Amino acid sequence: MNIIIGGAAGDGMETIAHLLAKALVREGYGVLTTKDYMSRVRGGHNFSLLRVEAETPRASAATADILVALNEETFLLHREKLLPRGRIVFDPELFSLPAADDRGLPVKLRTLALAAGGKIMANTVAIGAVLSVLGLKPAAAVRLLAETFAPDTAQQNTAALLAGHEAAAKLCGTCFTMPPKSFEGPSIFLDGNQALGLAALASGCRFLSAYPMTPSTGIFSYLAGKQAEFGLVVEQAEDEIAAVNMALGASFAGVRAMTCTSGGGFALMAEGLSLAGMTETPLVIVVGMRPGPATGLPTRSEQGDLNFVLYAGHGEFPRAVLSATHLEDAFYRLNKAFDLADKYQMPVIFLSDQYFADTARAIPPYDFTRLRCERYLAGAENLVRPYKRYRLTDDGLSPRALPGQFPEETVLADSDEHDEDGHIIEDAATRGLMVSKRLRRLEALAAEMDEPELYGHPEPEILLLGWGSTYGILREAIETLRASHHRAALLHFRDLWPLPSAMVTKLLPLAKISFCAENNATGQFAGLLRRETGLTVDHKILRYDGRPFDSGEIVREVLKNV
Amino acid sequence: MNIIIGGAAGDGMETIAHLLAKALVREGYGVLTTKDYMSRVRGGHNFSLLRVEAETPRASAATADILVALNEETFLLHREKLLPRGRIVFDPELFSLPAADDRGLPVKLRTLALAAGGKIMANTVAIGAVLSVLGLKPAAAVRLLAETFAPDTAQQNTAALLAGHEAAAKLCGTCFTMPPKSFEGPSIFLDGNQALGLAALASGCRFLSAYPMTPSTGIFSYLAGKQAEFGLVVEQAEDEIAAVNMALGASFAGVRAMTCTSGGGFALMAEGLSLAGMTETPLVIVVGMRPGPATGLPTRSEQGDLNFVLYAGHGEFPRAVLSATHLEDAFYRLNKAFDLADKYQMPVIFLSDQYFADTARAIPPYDFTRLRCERYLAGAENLVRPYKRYRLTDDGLSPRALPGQFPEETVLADSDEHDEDGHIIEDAATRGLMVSKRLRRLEALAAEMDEPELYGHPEPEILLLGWGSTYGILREAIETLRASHHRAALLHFRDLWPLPSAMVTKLLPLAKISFCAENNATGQFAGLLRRETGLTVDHKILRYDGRPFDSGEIVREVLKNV
Amino acid sequence: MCKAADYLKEETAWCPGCGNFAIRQALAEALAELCLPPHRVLMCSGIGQAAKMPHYIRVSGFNGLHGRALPPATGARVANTSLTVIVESGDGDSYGEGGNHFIHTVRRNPHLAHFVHNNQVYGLTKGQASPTSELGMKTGVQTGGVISPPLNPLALALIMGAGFVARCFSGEKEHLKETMKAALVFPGYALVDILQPCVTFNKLNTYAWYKTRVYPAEGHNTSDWMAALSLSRQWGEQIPLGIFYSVPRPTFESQLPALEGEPLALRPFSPLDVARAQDEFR
Amino acid sequence: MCKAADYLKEETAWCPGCGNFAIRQALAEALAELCLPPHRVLMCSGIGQAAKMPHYIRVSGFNGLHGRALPPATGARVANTSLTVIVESGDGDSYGEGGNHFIHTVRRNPHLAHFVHNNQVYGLTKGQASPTSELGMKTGVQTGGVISPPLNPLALALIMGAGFVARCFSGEKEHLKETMKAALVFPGYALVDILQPCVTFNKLNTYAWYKTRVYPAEGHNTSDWMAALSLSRQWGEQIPLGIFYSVPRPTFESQLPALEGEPLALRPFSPLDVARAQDEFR
Ligand SMILES: Cc1ncc(C[n+]2csc(CCOP(=O)(O)OP(=O)(O)O)c2C)c(N)n1
Ligand SMILES: Cc1ncc(C[n+]2csc(CCOP(=O)(O)OP(=O)(O)O)c2C)c(N)n1
Ligand code: SF4
Ligand code: SF4
Ligand SMILES: [Mg+2]
Ligand SMILES: [Mg+2]
Repeated sequence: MNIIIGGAAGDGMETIAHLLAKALVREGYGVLTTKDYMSRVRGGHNFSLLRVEAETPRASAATADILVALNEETFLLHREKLLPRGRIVFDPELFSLPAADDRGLPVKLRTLALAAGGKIMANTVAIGAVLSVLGLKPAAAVRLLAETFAPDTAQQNTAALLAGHEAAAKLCGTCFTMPPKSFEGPSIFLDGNQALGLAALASGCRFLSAYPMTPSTGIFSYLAGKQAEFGLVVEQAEDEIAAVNMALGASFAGVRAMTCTSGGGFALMAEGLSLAGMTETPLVIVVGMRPGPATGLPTRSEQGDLNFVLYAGHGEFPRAVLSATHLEDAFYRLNKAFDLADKYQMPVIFLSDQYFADTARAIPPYDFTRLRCERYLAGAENLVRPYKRYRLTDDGLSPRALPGQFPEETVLADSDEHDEDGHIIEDAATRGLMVSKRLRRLEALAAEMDEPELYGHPEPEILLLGWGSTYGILREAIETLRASHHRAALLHFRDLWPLPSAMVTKLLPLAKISFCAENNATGQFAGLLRRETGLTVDHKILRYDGRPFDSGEIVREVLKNV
Repeated sequence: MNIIIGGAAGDGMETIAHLLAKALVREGYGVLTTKDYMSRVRGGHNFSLLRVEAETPRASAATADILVALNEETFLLHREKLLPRGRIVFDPELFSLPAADDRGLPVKLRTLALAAGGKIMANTVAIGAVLSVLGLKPAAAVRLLAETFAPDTAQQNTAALLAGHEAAAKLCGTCFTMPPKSFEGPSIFLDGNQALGLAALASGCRFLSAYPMTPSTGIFSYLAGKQAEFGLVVEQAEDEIAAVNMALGASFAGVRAMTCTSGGGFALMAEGLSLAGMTETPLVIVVGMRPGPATGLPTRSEQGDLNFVLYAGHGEFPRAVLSATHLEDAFYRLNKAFDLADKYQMPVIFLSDQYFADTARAIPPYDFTRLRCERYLAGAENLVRPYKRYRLTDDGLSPRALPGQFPEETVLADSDEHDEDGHIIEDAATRGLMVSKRLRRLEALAAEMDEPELYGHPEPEILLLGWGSTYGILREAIETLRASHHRAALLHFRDLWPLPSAMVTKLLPLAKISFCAENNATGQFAGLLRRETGLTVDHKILRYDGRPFDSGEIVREVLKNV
Repeated sequence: MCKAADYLKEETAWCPGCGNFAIRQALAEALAELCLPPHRVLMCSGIGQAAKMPHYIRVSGFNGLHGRALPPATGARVANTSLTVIVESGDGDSYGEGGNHFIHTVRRNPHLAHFVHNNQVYGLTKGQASPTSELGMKTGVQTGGVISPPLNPLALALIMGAGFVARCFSGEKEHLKETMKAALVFPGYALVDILQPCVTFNKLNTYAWYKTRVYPAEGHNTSDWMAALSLSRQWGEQIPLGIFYSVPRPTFESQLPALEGEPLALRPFSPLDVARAQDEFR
Repeated sequence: MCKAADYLKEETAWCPGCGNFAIRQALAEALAELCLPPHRVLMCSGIGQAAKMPHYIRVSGFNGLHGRALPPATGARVANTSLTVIVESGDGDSYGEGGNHFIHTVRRNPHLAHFVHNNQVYGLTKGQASPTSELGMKTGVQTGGVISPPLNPLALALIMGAGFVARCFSGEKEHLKETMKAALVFPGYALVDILQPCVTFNKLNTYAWYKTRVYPAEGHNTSDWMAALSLSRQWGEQIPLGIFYSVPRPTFESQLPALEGEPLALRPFSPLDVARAQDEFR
């Protein structure tokens, strides 16, 4: 069951989509929503896609069963996607459908909203109408309204919802039969940014300094809302340079700290990243990618910053790069980012993107007992005195103490090349020792990288490579291919650097044909793979118009070449 | 003939080395000087290496014939390098040599300087002494003093010089026989930064905005000194972000503009680089590399920022990366950078490093008729109206007009994704067209890249790869290898991106063994080569202690493996 | 002869009722009254709602990065002194991300008019506090309310040595237009901080809030720096509007010997002209 | 009990005669007189001659990037309010590269003492102009002399709302030491701008130049903002020294509810403590 809800920015599509989705989740369905919105606050055209299945879907569909058109433009832009047996919820007082189109379900959204207390509630009316069309009772949604709004507002909205439900019921009773419910147990419904915010909170992040930038602002505001209750500090910095340097200061002084931004803000953090590398200060940076260069398409998605985060910052220093593939995994993976940052005393970059950030799904609740929160700090019992921040060790890891932690032991971090004490040096010998000390940490780090997930045939002839947020879409493509008896599999990377290459080195040479699908124009991951392993993928499937892949186009590209 | 001149910062080694070198150049010798200095203004230990041959040498030597020790530390640090038949010029009133060391030439530098007018001229006394030791007349040096200083100071310095000459003459007459002079015609003597400054000036650069940062400051101050005479503007920006954005504004409005910095400053320019990419604004950025990460070793050398400049900036956009290999080439290559920036309307990064910047050599004068200075601007004759800054064309190049150039035709550059007019767009189709338009320019650009220079055997068994400022040193290593009958060659890259790969693709598979020598710890160029061609070099020779290679160590590494 | 309508173009993407509309209109009228040829006006902007202006006014434009409107404007003035340069920017753009450029551009004093749409909020990114947001203002990020006192852009500009400092209100369009004209012709850096209601995100500083507070600073001597400072520091129940200070000092451009004569961008050049520069290395 | 010598370490790399020596000595004495335990003092610095201080004073240190001393200092205060935080920086570091952090840190008002070694020049990079260099000063880059008027850090800090603003001279060590002590204990952001001769590169503002000009601002009321502003703007023949302003306002830390109680860095934590946070998504 697929629903498109569209209108102008400010019409409140987000609210409709969210309330509707959550009501369906509460009913026990598996729900996914994605957002497509413009970089403006009012007007233009925004829409949400809502997909409802027995099991929570992993990608939205290319066609729709229901179109909620809050204005005529929405109808014009999306009517092609609506199936012949589909239905259009619209306000007949706003526009009318062409005579030939018999899919309309005219509901006087505005008039009914006004009657319920204000035209702002037109979208609540629409929710009611959709629920009715789906043959569902309004009860779950009404409960949600009560939880969301103050009593007065909730009451008005309830009236609006019921009015919509009733009006639509008159038009077609149950137009659709819902899929069966098979979702087990209680579930949570949240989007990528919320999952990352929750993961940071649960990983003991005590300080977030950031500067607003789409699509990462959701993490920022999520955590801001938790400050008082959970004892953390969220500060809006004057710019991204301050953001990263504040986080470094906080981390050095002893709390888990992070910053979040998009590519443009990350560009301003490149110098600070290098500082984290030199001072061996733990730091987590979430980069929510959007199409560049420069301002680009601020509210769209791309995987265009992989190379940039791999090599950003002057000089050579180790870092880890992890990515968000899907909600079930990303929560634990961001926790892993915090763990690695502390354990290896280095910056860890977590790559997300607008598609991941703004896609919400119903999933089983997270298991907080799986989270790690060790700080890996020097203990009084084994402290070698005098304390030296950069003591040379076999694995390159120097015991980390905090300023103020041990009486009489000062802790000095330095951005210049330094000796074990942290003091400036210029001699060649110490320089050499310190460079290799820093880089040596890569060895143990590499062993912590998760190999990519293999989904599909264990000995694939058709090997599809992917990374990051395309996971759900590519998985669906593999399902389609396997359904037509292809020996196909997806090898999907979530830990990106140091590149875990055992599986791909085994599988790629055995495959008849290989593809790498990326949301960028130059095939950055394929390039990384070749640099690291010498392996060349046969075909790149690239999309760079700011929109997510559609699994159908992946399947078509694959079939064109096999 | 090799001379080491060492002392504390502030002792004026630079002045000695420069005056001495220039005097020798005027005499008709081929001279090279390099600098090794600390990140401090007074004290510590700095030294210069001066090498004099018939033909200008391409690298300094590992041993010395003459050691000018302005303090005892210099003697202690460098006595090992001094050949048994070498000579030490020192001030016996400052320290004394061990009884066993009979290489001393004690000259009372300070006392003689005082007598000539002030102890500050101790280094001028030392120059006189060295000239005498070399069996040279003081005339050329005296003329230089007259050109350099005001009459009074010149006269005092001349007295000091002559006193030194005389004192040394008493000690050993002619201690050394100079090599023959074979240098043809008049020559110029300058260092890398001066060559780049001169190239920028001669390329019509009319605006430089920068923020001081070693080792690029020499370019900055060189050009600053030319402002009034040659009609250009040099502005010290409040930070590197302003520097790059000012340069972009100036370039957009119609002058050739550039900025220069080191890795840390470049990190702050990454966002502006991306802006240049999106707005298709010509820009030249000279990055003088020094060892990182962070502040690192501010006055030393490294080739550690190759990957960073290749991928810096969010999003995907084309750029060119060229490098400084040696003085004879770099002058014309920076001119090429300006040409490419204008022709392809994109940022061009020119990679230099401290070693290149601070090495001075005597070379034939530059041929200014070889320089290109075409602006590639739209002309009134072929202007398509209405003017559109980002008109879609086959080669991706849109005719470039300047604001104010054509009556009624406004020119709009935009950092958001845009249409041909430069207006913000968000639709997928235009986005796709603009991404490929921008990237399409890479094709023609790639054809402009110079293949690497092959030096040595045309069908090498031993293939040594290098890039940038190591040229002279690697070339010397090849000479040594060939002298011992190895079929060895150097394939040295100067244009780095788009990577010109025809020759290496041909030669590398034919070689028995290959090496890539880089001044960094991770073999960045070798990685790039593999990413672009799939070719793997057999061995990496890496040095990352901030010091240049010595050709001997390259030879040893090679021989260890063949 | 010149008409305001000729300077307007494209549909805007602002919210209905936004204060930016009046600013745009005032600007078009100011340009028309000065009859500046559109192709010779260069509008530099950053990113934000205000910074979209180059898409809505028909002049040449360089719509750069968030916070970075002033540096390219300065560079452009160096390249071509025959261009009239305008910087259109928001309070976040100019005083937050771009704060360092703001203070140093004031010192540098290039001839450009800097129009800041000060809505005391981050509009485009949906309502976070800006450096000029009032204490206590709650937002999605400042969930406990703003705790850092607002930055006073006019006082700051005065302290940094600005020659022209004015405050306007988008609801007083005539005054705004006249002030813009004065800023455009002022020889040097000219700051016009324009109070601009953001009807969507700023529920504190609304049209009504401003309307009841603003008043014209009449009879004020615009060459009295202390008086200007004191006007600029008035805020709260009474907010004065007007040109607080207008005293030219040497511009950046006028102190650069290379800029005497024809604009740099228009001068012919040949590498041979500078061949003599290598003589010093002989 | 505490001795200044205990706070000194390592050889310095400054030029003989540099004003930084006296600043270092004054700081060691101030720390000793306040008897602050070295490991609980955190000195943040940028890059420059002044910024080398963490290598020469025995306290904990974070020697970060050029221009970026204030943000890590703020972050460190959030992480651990039991640390005494000092920022040691140069005029280029604090007012040039770091200008934006300067103005916004003043607004934010974290409890830290900001000591700026104002030698009116870029020392470490060999003598270019800094934002405080005098008009007309010639350097290797400002070959025609400085053309932008110097930035007045004290006036700027006052305008931005600083609670503590002082000017010292490295040649008046006792006064410097006492002022440092006052800044260290002041609850909030405290700026001490220290006139510091750079004997190598600044041939204009020499010891003698300062010596003949500086005088103690006596009988001044440190809670009179206007008087403070006017003192801060005195420059030229007569340069007042002293604490010009000292009036606390709520600090950044005191307004953050999460910071009540034990320092953040010392609080135990388990992911299970926050498991309830996911309930809102059910
Ligand atoms: C480096 C960078 N950081 C953040 C952003 C996101 N961003 C775009 S506009 C904006 C704030 C706009 O506020 P303001 O300048 O006040 O303009 P307004 O929208 O209120 O007119 C931000 C934070 C960006 N584009 N670039
Ligand atoms: C991003 C960056 N840009 C430039 C530099 C080079 N740099 C180091 S110190 C310095 C200026 C120092 O001046 P100031 O802060 O006044 O300190 P001083 O040496 O005078 O004490 C500069 C420009 C740098 N390290 N990092
Ligand atoms: S969000 Fe505010 S500033 Fe932006 S267009 Fe809407 S009303 Fe105007
Ligand atoms: S250069 Fe100036 S500031 Fe730096 S140490 Fe020398 S005298 Fe001091
Ligand atoms: Mg704003
Ligand atoms: Mg200084």
